[in-house]
Amino acid sequence: MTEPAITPELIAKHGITPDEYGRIQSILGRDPNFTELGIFSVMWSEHCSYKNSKRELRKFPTTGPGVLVKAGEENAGVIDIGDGWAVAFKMESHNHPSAVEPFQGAATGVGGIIRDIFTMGARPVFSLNSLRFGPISEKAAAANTEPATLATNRRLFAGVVSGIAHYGNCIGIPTIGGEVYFDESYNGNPLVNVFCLGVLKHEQIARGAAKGIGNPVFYVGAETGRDGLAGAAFASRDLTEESKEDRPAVQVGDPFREKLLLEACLELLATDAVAGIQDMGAAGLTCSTCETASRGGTGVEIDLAKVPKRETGMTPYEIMLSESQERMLIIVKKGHEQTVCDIFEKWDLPYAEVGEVKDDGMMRVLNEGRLVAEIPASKLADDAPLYEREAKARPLPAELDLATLPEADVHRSLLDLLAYPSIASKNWVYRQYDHMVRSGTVVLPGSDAAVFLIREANKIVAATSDCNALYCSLDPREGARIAIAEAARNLACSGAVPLAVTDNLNFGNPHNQENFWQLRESVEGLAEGCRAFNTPVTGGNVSLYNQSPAGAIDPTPTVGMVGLIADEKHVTTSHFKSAGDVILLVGELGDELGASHYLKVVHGRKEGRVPRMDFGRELAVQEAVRALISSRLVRSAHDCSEGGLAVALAESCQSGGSLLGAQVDLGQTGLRLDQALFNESQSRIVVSVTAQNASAVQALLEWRGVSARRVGTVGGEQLVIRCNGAETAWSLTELHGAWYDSIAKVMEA
Amino acid sequence: MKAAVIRFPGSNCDQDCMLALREFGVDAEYVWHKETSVAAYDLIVLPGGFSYGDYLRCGAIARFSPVMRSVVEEAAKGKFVLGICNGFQILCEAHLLPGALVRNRSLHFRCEHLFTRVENFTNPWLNTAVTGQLLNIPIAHGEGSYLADPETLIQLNRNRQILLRYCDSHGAVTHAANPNGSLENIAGICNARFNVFGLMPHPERACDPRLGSVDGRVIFESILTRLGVRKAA
Amino acid sequence: MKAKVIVMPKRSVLDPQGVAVRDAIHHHGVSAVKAARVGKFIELELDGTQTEAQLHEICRDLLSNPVMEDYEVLLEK
Amino acid sequence: MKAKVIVMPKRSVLDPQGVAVRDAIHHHGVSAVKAARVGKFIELELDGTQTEAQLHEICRDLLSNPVMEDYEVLLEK
Ligand SMILES: Nc1ncnc2c1ncn2[C@@H]1O[C@H](COP(=O)(O)OP(=O)(O)O)[C@@H](O)[C@H]1O
Ligand SMILES: [Mg+2]
Repeated sequence: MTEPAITPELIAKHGITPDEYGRIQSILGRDPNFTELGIFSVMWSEHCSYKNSKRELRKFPTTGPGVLVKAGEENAGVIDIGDGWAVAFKMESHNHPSAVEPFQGAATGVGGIIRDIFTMGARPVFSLNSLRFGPISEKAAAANTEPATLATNRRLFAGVVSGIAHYGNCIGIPTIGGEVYFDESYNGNPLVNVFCLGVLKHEQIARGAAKGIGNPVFYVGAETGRDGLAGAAFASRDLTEESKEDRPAVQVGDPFREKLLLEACLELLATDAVAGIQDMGAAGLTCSTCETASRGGTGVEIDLAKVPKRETGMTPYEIMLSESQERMLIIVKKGHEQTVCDIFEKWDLPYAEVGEVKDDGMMRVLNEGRLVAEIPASKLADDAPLYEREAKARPLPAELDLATLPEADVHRSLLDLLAYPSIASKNWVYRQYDHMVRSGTVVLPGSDAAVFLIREANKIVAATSDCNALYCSLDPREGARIAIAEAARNLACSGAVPLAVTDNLNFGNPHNQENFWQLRESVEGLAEGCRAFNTPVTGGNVSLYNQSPAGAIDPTPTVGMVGLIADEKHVTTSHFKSAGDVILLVGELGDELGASHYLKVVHGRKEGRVPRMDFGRELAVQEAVRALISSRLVRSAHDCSEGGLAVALAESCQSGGSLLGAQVDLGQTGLRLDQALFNESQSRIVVSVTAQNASAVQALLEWRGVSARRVGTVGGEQLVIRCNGAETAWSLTELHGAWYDSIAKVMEA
Repeated sequence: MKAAVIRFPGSNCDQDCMLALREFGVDAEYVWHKETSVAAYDLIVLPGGFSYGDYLRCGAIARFSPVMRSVVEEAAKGKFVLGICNGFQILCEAHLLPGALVRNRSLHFRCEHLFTRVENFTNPWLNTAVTGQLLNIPIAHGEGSYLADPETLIQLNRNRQILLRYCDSHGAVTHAANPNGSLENIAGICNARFNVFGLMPHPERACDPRLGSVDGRVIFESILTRLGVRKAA
Repeated sequence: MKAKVIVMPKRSVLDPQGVAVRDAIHHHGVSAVKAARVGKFIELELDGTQTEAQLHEICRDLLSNPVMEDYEVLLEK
Repeated sequence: MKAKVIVMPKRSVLDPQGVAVRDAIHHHGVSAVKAARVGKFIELELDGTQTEAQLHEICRDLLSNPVMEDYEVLLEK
């Protein structure tokens, strides 16, 4: 078979710039052949090389006493949780594949992140998912939105949720939490970020390095097909109408195969046979061979003829660039080959010895003995060009002028907010996920953070994912700072101490100067937050080029945060527990309406100054609530986020098994009523305590210098809020009717 | 007394079942589906999950696993066999239980805590419960809608082989309380000899108080009582 | 040589998928579709050494479940 | 009047279900089956007022996913 000649057009088609091509020539000391060109193009894509974002990522704090494996070192970071146990966790995006084929795109995203975790030697124990779509209902969309756009968004949403359910449920890893937001900016470009956490003993950490000259290299798992050809390159381009024609980019996930692969790999890792292990994710065989060689400071030689294939007549180019799912590369200690064969036979999985670790630092690819590619591995893996893109600041929005804002009816407004899909209960989503398998989910989805009992380690961890992209679109730095603070706050409300962070940076095309500025501001904001909360970043993912013809998405730096709960008695949920309990607002009453969901949902305005985040005050509030929880004084804790205090109260009335009303009196506030109820000032937590403990709790908070006020009591068939002498009441059925089935009503119509 | 938890490729509640059994002090072992005999065990548990990825039909392929021949033989001898969720589906496919489990009426997978009502306690599986007792046990399935022809249904009712029905929190067996479209809200049934029991809810997920309910215990307590390893309360 | 196997839900059995498909078609504005039923189509590639009895056995025992489904098998040379 | 629609995974797309079915058939002792692919069979009952274009539109937009599947439609009077 003759390969295409290397022409400037072919080079451009591979997304390689003339400068980059020059760099390739100097690395090789010659022109690359077609296969080599393909290899460089995927390894030097943004998705694999982070060439546009790496300089920014260096700003994250990545070290700390508990960090066992740092960000970027391996497939996922590893954090100590005590008693010789550790957790590995990471977040990964599958935005573009999900835009083209939502079910399989989301499913393979879940499969990919799970492989990242068990590659580390960890047993995956739970997942989260963070999703963004365009609006799904007429009511929640801009006035001129086409019905077809809404229908597409619903189809994407339904497809993504069932894809995640399909993969996660089948493989038996519970999906215990997440977030879903809807906004016009995601029309045509949904975000699908998936998170997985696994548990392991310190000594079980597996490495993705090709160590030991002469060690055999094994390919295990599913056969290679033409699917997902060059998906990494695909994820590093803007989405266009033609993307739908990018048929080969569709990969089909097989969670059943992955379950077998997971069990077989963990069984194998428990033996002494493995020198290194690496999953084949983006850029498949290419990425796994050159990265293991680069990490090991060695070379790897493989023969493509030995690779198990699903289709006939595949070229070396296709085999090297295929992104078929459910495959791994394993460097086996010489003499232990039989162990590998026995275990993979037992699990009925394909495997093959495809090559050997060499001492010359080359990634050498043969096909039936004939040389098809030869590239210095470390140069390919680590010497991609790095760019400092031009940034142009967008002016920060002015403070909202309340005089321009008509005061809406607060009764109606709260119901509208509760029914708004971003705020409404997500039960339609998480009911489709098996969130209880593995018998560890102590706090089910629906509270502030998910809480999971890791039985192997006898540890209780809490996890959450957060990002208010509306804030980020107006002020990316402050929005990112708030994302970290909110994640930490959600953990605090659950009784947990934050440990570490993983992030997923979703932005538009970095060649656009404003987009790049958003990325940089967000990274710096996240970094500030991580330092404030002492939570190093252990890894994450960058997804750029999130644009549709209408423009870039709102900047969305999603944060996944993991914390530890010291004692099972500290596990706390967000819903009220019994009538007669006293409700306290920890933190200020607040007054910032800028960038709020009230403005967006009720007034159709995405504007105003983003609430200020004062880390000192935030930490004081979180620590105070955690201290109260440790003293077992708190019956429920729920932070104020989208929709402010009124939404937080309404959620606490109904997120438990049964409905419980509340009588609230805010007194004379000096604020407008809508401002008092719906402002989104930060650092506020609604807690309920027994009547008996109320004064003691207030005294404790005062002693800690944290402002708090007694705002009411739990009980009754209504939520009643008195403020500035006016009284507004909502029946529980009314609140529940707005909030609970809002998404189901839209999706099942 | 020894119990076996069968592991099919794709089983994923095997560890949860093992955990529950061991909590009760049962001597339990995993048995790989390629094994050919379960004669050594007194209680055989087919756990939930997605055996063979649920490809084709839930349980359709697992039914032909080597171990199933022995399970069928032992069941015929009167050994106790418990099938949970995917295990229930496999038992139906293997004709150890009548009927079939089909796609939920909503077409969605559903995972949540639900109530079921004990319909009959004079059997090995619920002898420590009382008729009418409500059990809060979670479900998690996409294909749990029980289906059988009218004669089978009459038989099941006449012999009191229907052990559990979905109900609301007051015990009413209503349409609204039916999560999947099962005939007559059926959540669990026995064979005519009462030694084979299949149910869609996951009792193994309702044994630890930290998980919100311990109502699943009654099933394990009952069968262990019947097997004489646990004294009746 | 090929065998094509069609597995359909029995008439007496409610087919929620079929109902959903019909409703979606109506939503789409095509009212000519009065009913829809959804089953499986399985294509088997054969080397010719099978017997007809074997084929039926596979269809009856594995590819369909007689409690809820009927099958039809077509042999193509 | 009826339309029968066959929706099959494209040749190049992984069909894990087909692989599982083939393996199960082999376990069953029938080695004559070299490969299996599993798709959908949809039967539509029509009142005759539809156009051919409508039928194809339904097949393309609702019944199949053109990114991964091909369809075939047969009209029966
Ligand atoms: N995609 C999802 N998958 C699983 N659970 C979800 C998902 N989206 C939201 N949830 C759950 O719903 C609850 C409310 O979510 P959210 O409104 O984002 O909470 P918060 O504002 O406290 O961060 C949380 O328990 C969350 O885990
Ligand atoms: Mg919260």
